[in-house]
Amino acid sequence: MTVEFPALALILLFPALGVVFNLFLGPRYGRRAVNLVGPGVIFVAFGVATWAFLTLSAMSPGGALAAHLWGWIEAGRFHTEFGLRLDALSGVMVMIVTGVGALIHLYSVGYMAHDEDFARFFTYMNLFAFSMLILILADNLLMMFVGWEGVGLCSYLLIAFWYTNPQYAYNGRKAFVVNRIGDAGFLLGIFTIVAALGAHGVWTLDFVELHNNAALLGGAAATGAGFLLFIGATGKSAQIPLYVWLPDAMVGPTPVSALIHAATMVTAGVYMVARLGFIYTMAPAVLGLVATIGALTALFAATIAIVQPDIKKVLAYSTISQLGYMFLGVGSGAYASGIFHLMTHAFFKGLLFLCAGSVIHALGGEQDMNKMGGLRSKLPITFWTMFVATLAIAAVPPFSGYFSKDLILEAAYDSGHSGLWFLGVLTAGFTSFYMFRLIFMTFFGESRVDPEREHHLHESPPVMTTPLIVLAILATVGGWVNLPAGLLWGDAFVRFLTPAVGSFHPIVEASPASLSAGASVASGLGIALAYLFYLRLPGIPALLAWRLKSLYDLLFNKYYVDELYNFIVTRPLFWVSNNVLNRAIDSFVIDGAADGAGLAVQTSGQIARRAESGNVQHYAFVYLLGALGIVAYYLFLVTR
Amino acid sequence: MTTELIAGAVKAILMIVLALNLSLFLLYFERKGSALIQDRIGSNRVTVTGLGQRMGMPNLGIINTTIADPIKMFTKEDFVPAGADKFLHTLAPFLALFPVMITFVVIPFGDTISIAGQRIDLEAANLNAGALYLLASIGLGVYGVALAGWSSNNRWSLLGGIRATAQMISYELAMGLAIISVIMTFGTLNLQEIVRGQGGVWFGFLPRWAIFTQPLAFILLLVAGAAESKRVPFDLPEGESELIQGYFTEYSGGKQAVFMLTDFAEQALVAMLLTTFFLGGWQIPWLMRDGFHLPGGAFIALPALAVSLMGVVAFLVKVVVLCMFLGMVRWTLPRFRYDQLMRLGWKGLVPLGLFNVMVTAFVVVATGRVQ
Amino acid sequence: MIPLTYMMSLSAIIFAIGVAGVIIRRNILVMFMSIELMLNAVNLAFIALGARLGSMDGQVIVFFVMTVAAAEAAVGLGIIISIFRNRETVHADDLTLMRW
Amino acid sequence: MPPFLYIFLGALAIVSALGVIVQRNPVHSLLALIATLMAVAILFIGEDAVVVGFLQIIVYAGAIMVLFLFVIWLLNLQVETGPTGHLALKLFGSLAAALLVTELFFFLAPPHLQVKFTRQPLGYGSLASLAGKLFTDYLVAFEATSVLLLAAVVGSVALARRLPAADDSRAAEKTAS
Repeated sequence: MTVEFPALALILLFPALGVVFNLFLGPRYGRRAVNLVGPGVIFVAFGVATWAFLTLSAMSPGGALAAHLWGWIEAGRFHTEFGLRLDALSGVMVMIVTGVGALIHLYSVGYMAHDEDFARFFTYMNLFAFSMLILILADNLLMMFVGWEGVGLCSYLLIAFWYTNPQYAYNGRKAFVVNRIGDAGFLLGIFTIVAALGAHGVWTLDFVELHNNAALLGGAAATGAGFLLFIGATGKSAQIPLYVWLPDAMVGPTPVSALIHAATMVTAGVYMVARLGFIYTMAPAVLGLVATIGALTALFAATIAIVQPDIKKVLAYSTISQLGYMFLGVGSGAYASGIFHLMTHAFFKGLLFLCAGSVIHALGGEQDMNKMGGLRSKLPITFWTMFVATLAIAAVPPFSGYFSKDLILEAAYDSGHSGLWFLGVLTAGFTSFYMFRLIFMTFFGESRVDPEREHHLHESPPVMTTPLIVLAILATVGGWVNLPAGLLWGDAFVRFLTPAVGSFHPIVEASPASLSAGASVASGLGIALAYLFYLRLPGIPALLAWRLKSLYDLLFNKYYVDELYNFIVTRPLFWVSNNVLNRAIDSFVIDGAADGAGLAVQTSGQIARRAESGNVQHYAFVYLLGALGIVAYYLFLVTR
Repeated sequence: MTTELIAGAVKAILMIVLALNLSLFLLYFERKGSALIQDRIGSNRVTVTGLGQRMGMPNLGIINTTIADPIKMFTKEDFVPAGADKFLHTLAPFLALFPVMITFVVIPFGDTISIAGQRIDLEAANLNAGALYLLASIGLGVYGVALAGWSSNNRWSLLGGIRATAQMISYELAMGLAIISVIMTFGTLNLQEIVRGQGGVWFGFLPRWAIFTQPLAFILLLVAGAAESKRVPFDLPEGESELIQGYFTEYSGGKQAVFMLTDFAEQALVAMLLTTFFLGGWQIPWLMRDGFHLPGGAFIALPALAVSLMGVVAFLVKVVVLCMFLGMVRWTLPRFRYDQLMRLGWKGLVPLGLFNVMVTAFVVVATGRVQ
Repeated sequence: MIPLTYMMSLSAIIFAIGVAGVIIRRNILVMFMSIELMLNAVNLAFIALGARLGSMDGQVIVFFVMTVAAAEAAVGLGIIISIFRNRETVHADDLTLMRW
Repeated sequence: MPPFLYIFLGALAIVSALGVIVQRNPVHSLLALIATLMAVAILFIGEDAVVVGFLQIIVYAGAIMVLFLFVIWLLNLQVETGPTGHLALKLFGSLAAALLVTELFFFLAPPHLQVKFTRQPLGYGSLASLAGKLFTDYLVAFEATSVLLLAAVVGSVALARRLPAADDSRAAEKTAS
């Protein structure tokens, strides 16, 4: 049942108004107006989204809200509308994006308080929110792609926000280029779907109609389309092999990392796979690939995170790792579980980034954990909220991460991927280890802070700590919406989502308790090891690094993936560009063609310009000859 | 057909003779009237062997102005200056006179009369688009003076010609607007019907003359007409103190006489236009086809032919009075400066005329007199 | 009524004379006058056809042509005056600034 | 319209039109043009276009041509002397115009020119019928024309305005103060 709900457009309208205001009037009206409007529009959008979500909740399961705004593309029999659709899946996403987004916008007011380019910052942030909401609310694949590209653009703009630093600008470009590779896959996937369905006379990209006609697609086309779309997802959601941009994206302002590179944009891939679950269900091979890639990425990124000294890099690899979990979940066919983890991850990872931002802010820009330590008493709110987030990500019950991660691991095992389940458990151990390593290195032990910076240490202003506290509460209780079956309200979240994404069909029956115990043991081991290494026996890490130097270097240098890509892709590309494209094709063929065309035009112009005597009467005479010709034509050829 | 042609020719000749005689009268009035106003004696020399004095009449100079002057002029040398465009120099006076003379044919000078069973309209040509014809022929009057000034190969002449042209073009606009107001009031272009429309009375005593409904248009036409006929205070094109004689400085003899005739004919024409459009033409207050219906209720019966002839006489009286009024204006007011003239025309009369047309249109629509 | 062919032929002749004037006269003012001749020839054709078709549309179009001609004359003569002011000539073959 | 009138007016129009293009003196050309306009205007009236005919005299002959006359005076145009310009152009131009009129004659002869004659409605050519058309079917065009005229007024004033030289105006200001 779909109900027309035009107010959905308001969710998009307010961020768009924010963009217009901040872009054109922001610099004129100054910081106070921008600080009011920038976050304000997102809060209003959150209000509208809440209204829409409550309306949706009141409907029977499987209901949806829709706003058909206007027709967009009409090409032959193919047509696409500019329409919005809010079902359970996009409802949850909209709530996350506007809710967490609003908190992070609020936090940004404090974080960017000393930056001159505040208007530009909020322009980009609002534009991001607008694009992300288009991506989520789109009722067809093409519009989703618009949002998909929009968030990519905003990501680029915000990574390279401090563009005067060449390295930052380079990193922004890298993110953009890597994303473009994924986007090409996405676009090819759309083409595949259009072509495959068009062959059966169905010309649509509308999600509902796609769902209804999915059976026409056939296994091969579904596999192809699913695979190509998943390439897009690996780009946007930083999975192997296109994850390399995300760690570098950390050069952007920390609220950006929290909003775009942790909570929302990078989860777009997961959302897309869940949204097109009906296609992936028809292509088990691709689904298996998704799960495998997810599990591998999770473990891979977690191992790198262990040795990183930069607090934001650790969180970046952690994000990659957690995204891997989500893909493991949706790849196992448990879309709702993946989305559940997406939600809890948005809470605790957004919080972690904001806390890290608070620490960095307090330390005046310092990001190296080797120069932190003992900050617990100086930054009490930051410490406690970050501790809560760490407990959540380390899957300590009853914090939110426990429920969602458990659900994913259970789904992985139940869908027959016991190997992947093991990888997941292993990752859980690594996760607790590196997160507690981060906590211990930052907040416990001796202070290694520069004496100079020690003086300026201060807790962040309320405008920054308020979002921290709210998110800490969410990170704690956010998981309770989906308790193990049979406990209180049970798996309410999964039941809510099931009509939108389909239910999970386990292949292997396993006892949830034993699986959960396995993961918990791994987490506990991780925490214990971290405690041992970084509080009890601080010498051990250095000793290990020395004894296992090659392994340490491998991890420290992120498995040399950047170098590998550089060697395999970038350098040959440069060589071909320079030697073949530049010297041979551009200089010779294209320049030759352009010069030749120019020369031809010039020469013929030299000849033809003799006709331009400048005397009007000559022109009039020629005109008269033309008129004579026309009259003669009619006289002799037409009327005859 | 034949009788119509004959009647038309007779009427046309009648009208032209009337115009020429009026011109002669005006010439006389110009001389003696101005002398009266300026406390002079005026022309008084020529007598035919003292005829008048012998008959005991004071010498009014009427022979001077009506006979001796024309004879003198037409017998003088017709001089064409060196370097002048001879063809145009000769053509110009007639180009000036012609449009004025042909305009007279649409002026109705009397009601329809019946002679020998034939109904004859006392108007040389009863055109349905009479008012348009009027405007067209008046518009053509520019060329005579313009070409006279240009073809004389004389700076004063050229200046006079330019002044005359600009002045006539400017005031033609105000004139047209005034006439359009009247046309809108009566809803016809036919001058005879406009005059008929002014028959009858309002409130039992006030004649339905257009001067009472369109007073502003009357003033506009009076001023614009005076300017159009290049009369004082609008005589800049021939201002003696500045331009010798303006555009006809280089004219002599018969051609100059033609220009002077044109001047007086124009004056007569303006008077006729004012009479026709605003003063009821040949209408006499309270006189109907069967006789006088006086306001008090008294009735004096008259034969139809007498009524018609009285109409003709009334028309003539009105015209003559207006002519004399214009002549008096000539000898009482000083001359405008050129910029004042232009300002009056473009910033005074034209906006007023437009305003008048607008108000008239509004009233006409409001009273529901639109088909 | 005069046969239509005669009226149209008269119109064609006047039009052709106008065309010839534009081409052979070097004085732009006279060229302008020739253009007016052409406009009038076309007007005559409109009037003649309208009278035979019993349609007022021809006359209405002539009305518009005259209005546009008035506007054209005002602007065109303004242009000629400013050309003369700058170049001291009104001869089309002297005004060849747009030459190659 | 009686045939003799058509012949007379047609001959007058053609002769004076030729006069426009052969007279060496621009003022004579202009007079010839006025004569053509008058002849054509009377042809209009003969073709039952009374109002338009008179308008042609009032507007064209009475106003626009005066404008031409003014410009001729303003530019102080003299009689053109001697054969000038491109003689070849003149020759071929005349030939082409003659060819054009020949072609048009073929077109306007009966086999090509076929018109379905219709009776003229009552009041054809009167001011009322013209105004009726103008203010109903052609209202938009009518309003647009008024805007065009306004634009032409502004445009011609702007064109003909003599811009005071910067130095002169400054000097004038000085003397004024």
